[in-house]
Amino acid sequence: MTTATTAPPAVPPHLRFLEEVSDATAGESRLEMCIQCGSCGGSCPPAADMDHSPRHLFAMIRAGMRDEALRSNTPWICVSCYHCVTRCPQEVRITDVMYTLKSMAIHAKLYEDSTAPDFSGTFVDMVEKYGRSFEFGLATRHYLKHFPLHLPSMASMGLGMLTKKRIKMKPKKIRQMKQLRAILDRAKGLEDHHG
Amino acid sequence: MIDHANAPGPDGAAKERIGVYVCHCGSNIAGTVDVAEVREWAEQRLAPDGVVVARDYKFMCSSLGQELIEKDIKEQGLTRVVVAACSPHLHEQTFRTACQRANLNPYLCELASIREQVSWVHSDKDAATAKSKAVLCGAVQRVAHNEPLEPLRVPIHPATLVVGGGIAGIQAALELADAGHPVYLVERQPSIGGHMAQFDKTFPTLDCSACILTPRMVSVGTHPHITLLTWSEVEKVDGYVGNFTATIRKKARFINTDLCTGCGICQEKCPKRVIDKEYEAGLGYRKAVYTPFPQAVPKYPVIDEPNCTYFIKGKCKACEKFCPTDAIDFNQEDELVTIEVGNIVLATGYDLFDARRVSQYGHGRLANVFTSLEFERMTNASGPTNGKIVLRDGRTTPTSVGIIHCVGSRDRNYNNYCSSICCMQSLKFAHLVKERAGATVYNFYIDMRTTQKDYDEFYQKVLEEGTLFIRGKVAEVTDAARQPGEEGKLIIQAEDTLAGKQRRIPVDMVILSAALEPRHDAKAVGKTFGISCSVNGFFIEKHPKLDPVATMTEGVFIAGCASGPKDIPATVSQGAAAAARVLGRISQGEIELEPVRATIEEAKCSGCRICNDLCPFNAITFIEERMVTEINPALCQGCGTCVAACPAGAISGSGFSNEQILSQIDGLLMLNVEHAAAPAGV
Amino acid sequence: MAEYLLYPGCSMDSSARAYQQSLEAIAGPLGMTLTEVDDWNCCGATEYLGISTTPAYALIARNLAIAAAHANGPRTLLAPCSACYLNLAKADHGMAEEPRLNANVNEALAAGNLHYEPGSVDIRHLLDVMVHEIGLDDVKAKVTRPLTGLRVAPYLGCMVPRPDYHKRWSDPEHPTELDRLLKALGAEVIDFPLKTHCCGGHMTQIGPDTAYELIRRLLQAADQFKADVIATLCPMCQLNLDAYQGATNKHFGADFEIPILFFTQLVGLAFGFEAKELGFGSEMVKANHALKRIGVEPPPPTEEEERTKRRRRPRKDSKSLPMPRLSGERGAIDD
Amino acid sequence: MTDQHEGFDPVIIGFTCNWCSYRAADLAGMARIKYPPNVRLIRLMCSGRLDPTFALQALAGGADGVLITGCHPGECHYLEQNYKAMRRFQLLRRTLQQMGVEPERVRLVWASAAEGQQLADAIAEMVEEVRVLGPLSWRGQGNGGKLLRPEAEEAAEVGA
Repeated sequence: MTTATTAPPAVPPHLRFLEEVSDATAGESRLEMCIQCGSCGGSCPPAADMDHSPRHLFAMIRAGMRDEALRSNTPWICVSCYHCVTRCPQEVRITDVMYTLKSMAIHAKLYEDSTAPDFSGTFVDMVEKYGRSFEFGLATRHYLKHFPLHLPSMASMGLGMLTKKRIKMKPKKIRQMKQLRAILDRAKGLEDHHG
Repeated sequence: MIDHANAPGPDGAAKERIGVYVCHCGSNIAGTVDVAEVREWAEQRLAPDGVVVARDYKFMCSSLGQELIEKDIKEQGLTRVVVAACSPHLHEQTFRTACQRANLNPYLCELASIREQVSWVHSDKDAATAKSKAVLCGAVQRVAHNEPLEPLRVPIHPATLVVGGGIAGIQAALELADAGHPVYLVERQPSIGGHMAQFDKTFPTLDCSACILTPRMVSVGTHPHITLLTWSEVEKVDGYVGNFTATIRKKARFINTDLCTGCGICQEKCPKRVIDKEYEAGLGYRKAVYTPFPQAVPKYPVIDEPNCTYFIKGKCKACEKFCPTDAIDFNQEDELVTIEVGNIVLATGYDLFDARRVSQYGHGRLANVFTSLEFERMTNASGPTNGKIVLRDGRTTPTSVGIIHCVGSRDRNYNNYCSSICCMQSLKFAHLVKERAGATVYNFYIDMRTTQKDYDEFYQKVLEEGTLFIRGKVAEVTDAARQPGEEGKLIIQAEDTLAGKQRRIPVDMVILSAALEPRHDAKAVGKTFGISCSVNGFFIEKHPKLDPVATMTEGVFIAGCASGPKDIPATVSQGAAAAARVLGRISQGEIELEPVRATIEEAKCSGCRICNDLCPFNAITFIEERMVTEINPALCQGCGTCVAACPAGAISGSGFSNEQILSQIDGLLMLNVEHAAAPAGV
Repeated sequence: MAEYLLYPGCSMDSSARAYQQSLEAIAGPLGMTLTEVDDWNCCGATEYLGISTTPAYALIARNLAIAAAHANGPRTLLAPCSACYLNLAKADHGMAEEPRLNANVNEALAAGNLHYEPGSVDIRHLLDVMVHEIGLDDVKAKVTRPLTGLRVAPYLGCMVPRPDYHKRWSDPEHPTELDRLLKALGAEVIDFPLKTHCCGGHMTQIGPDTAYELIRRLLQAADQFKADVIATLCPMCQLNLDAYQGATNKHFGADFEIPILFFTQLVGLAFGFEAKELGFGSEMVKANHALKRIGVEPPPPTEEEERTKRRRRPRKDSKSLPMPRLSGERGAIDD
Repeated sequence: MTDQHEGFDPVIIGFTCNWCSYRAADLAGMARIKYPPNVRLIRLMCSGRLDPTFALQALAGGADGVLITGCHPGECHYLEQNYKAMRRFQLLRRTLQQMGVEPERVRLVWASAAEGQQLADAIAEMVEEVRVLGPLSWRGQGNGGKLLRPEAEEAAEVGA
């Protein structure tokens, strides 16, 4: 075996970001298949509040604009409604790509508004502590921190929810908390870290 | 060691003198396979197997490459030739012809495919080179057992069957008939004309579709060489190129065409109104007895049995009462007609994509969403609205219209391919809306594809007229108003990808440029004619570039949208091209067929009859008196199933004999056997 | 009696108590026996997946593993909550499709002595089971108090019909299952154009202004089509549309007052249960008016209603052009 | 198990029909679809031509697996001959099992002329499976390709 094998064509470093995002996405992202038709941006219910439409964000990823892409609020505004996924003519797994971008942004510490990451973080903390989510504790903690001004208007709603017994004051814990933690700990160890 | 078929005899020389030619195919092969090494290896290692010459050359298929072979045959006395190059489906004929020129029987030449099966599908150079050696060795072992064969010659019947009476079929039929040959034109609908008869204007010249089509339809109807079979379908095709027998079902029309004058009184008197899903694309009505449109060819109507009141309730017969020539015949039955033809042209066209499948566009749910064919009928002066552009209420003129491109095309949820006509068709719609309704027009497109003659000029014209173009695939069409000004409108929501904003555009009417799809029964039709469909469901051409109207099945040609979406100019060209191919055959008078046939050695036949039931072409018969089986070479198609089944080895297949295949297997494995036998560490 | 494993999800015993209560009430008449998955944990909603992949999938897969291990248990895992349903289905599908994910998740599960073979449980949403398995004939047979005169907007939200891994719904955009179920109960079902649009999801928590807009769209469309109530099948949708309706009104200066009910509550009413047995009273936007409509003769339509009715369904005249027909049955588009 | 066969590169002989699967292989080439180089193809006119002896000869001659391909059922160029191939394939597998050879070494795949990708995928999958099975033990027993001739002859008897 002396014949020199041809080396794979070198990818310009700034283009590796696309591969990085694709690779970190569960399953096949098909991000490279995007034809920039905009059916995602057209479908997206909260598009008006996004820094970039999903289509625009994908163009940035392709252009290797790593920092700008990870600073975008777009993935955090995504409501996981899957409208774009079912309509995408190229079957790009847009929702999953958004999940990937969120976790990459958390690792890269580039996303500046902490509201959404905090919410996810608080939610996950709670699940890791109790095994169940606990809406009341979550919402209060979150609103106190990020939307204190909204609290008064929320108070009457909260009270109503409380009197209608739709809010539990105490979290419910699962029995096998130890087992769940062991599973999650090992899963975290298996996670490939990016950024 | 394996048993070398062509091993040297006692005199030290192999029985056959084999020449080996390894093609570089530019860098197509040489980029991945070390051709010099393969050549050298063949020269040395395969010398005991009879290889006396081995060469490599940049393009073996070039005339210089072929001359190389011819020269060696003559000067070196080659008795067998192996060319390691591309697929035999591409150049087998080329090299066989070269051999023939040098007076070597063409069937003594073998191709080893080291391009399609090696260099194009593998990237590791060592592995590709090793595999090339194996493939070459297989061919060398095999060729030693090839026998000289003579091609079979069969006569070509001068008549042609054309299936489908759209513009492709009409064109093909007229070309053939004008050349003086008999044509049978079979059409499933009551009239010929196809989709083109439904249109009002044709892009980019905007000439009237009916004005250019109907004269051709009339020519077909009156041509002395054309037998027109409408309201008919081909049920069965037997035989092979030059000698097909087709069975055609002429569906009962319930009209005696010998008596009918086409006066139209029956249609007038028929009390049953039916939504016309075919010709009017669901936008208009017809009667239960009808001709699809006034200029129909032939002029005779048909009675639509499932919708006819007489057939449903047992009474009515209004048509019969009023027919002045007593041409109505409720007792008519389907008729089977058998015809003999030499060639077949399939011009079966396309179906329009069912736009209801893209439910977010609301067709079928939102009244003022129309498909392209509905809109074509609307703009047609003889259509349900007399050419007026109106909303579904039949009276209101829209003030704003959205036209959506790529509905069901370029979309993996439906069809991957580009339907090729939608951009131009949508531009035509934009123009017509502007011209006739004066409405504001929005065209939503992904990419604008206006590639043919005068097409982009038409785009320029539509731009000039003030149509607003939005680059973005529409996300949804909804009647849920969100902002002021949206109430009572259809709102088209899309990302304007050039402005980088999600937009909601309220309009009165939406037109969906739906995809062109293969006929729903294309697969079954393909099976009837022995041809296959590609992944997207259209018929496969023999070669997409070099042989676009032929198929893998000799004598069966395709034209028009049956092989993929096409505009009218391309469709017409294909109809003419298919006719030209058939005319070539007819003028030759006969055709050479591959002599791949089964033959039986009577002395070896034990009369076990195992093979008797295996042949679907009835080429095998058992001779009771002699208790042996016989094979009719004219009927045999050469599949080889009986060869494989014969326990006595009495049947052999020319071109694919047991000896050839077994030697090829040994050849393919020769390198491995040597490796296995070699001491470890090598 | 058909047996089902139930994955209730965290909301069912708190914010979506009415869903739980009404489901328990109608399970018997529908012949469903429900067994709760033992010691189930939260599915992670839409949050965990955005933090890290493997732990998010492992969290979900623990439930799947436990469900699959239920001794002689039924194979169907029923999820009434949309987000739970999607997450369970997503994990099962992802593990089946992606060997690397499957290996990682199972390695994590092994730390808790669990294992899950993708495909070993059949994950179904409650509506799917009611319409496609129990069937509308059986539902119809149990109706003792038809919801005649009640105009209902069928609202499925996003996560049940999309992404439909197993092609269980008639359409990802305009599925007809909920419409048909509600019609079987005797309700008047509007063709709700936003039936699978988003309720705002977690945006009520992280970007309330964004959420209010999405909520407004839904309320506005229901109002435009004169719906008395919106029927939903997801705790999150119900919570957002119901609990945040006041805040949305305030934000836009609007005055929507549309009760948001779980479809099971409507099924319960049609089956003859009393309102309090079905969790009524816990909704923030009172359903009293809607309740009064049922059981009493519908009042004669007012002139105004007549007029709007005429406007909605214009009479066919000779000039109008035929409409292409839509097939009501799932999957099929035929003529 | 797998470790034991590390570095083992199986050889697979593939039989294709002239009309569908050989064209699928051509298509894979034209589309530059990559698959492992372990397979070597032989063109027959039809899968119905496949004499089980061919497969036995290949295995005895050093192949580790045999891939039989043809048109999809119902799409045979010769109408129905691939059904005969299917029948013979089943007999072949049974025969191999009786001879102590893993029947997984022989595989039947339908590929239309349009299915270049599917054929390439099937080849890749088979190569991996045969790699796991390891080298066919017959080969080591010496006697080259002669070993199985008598049985091969017998197998041919059940051909039809």
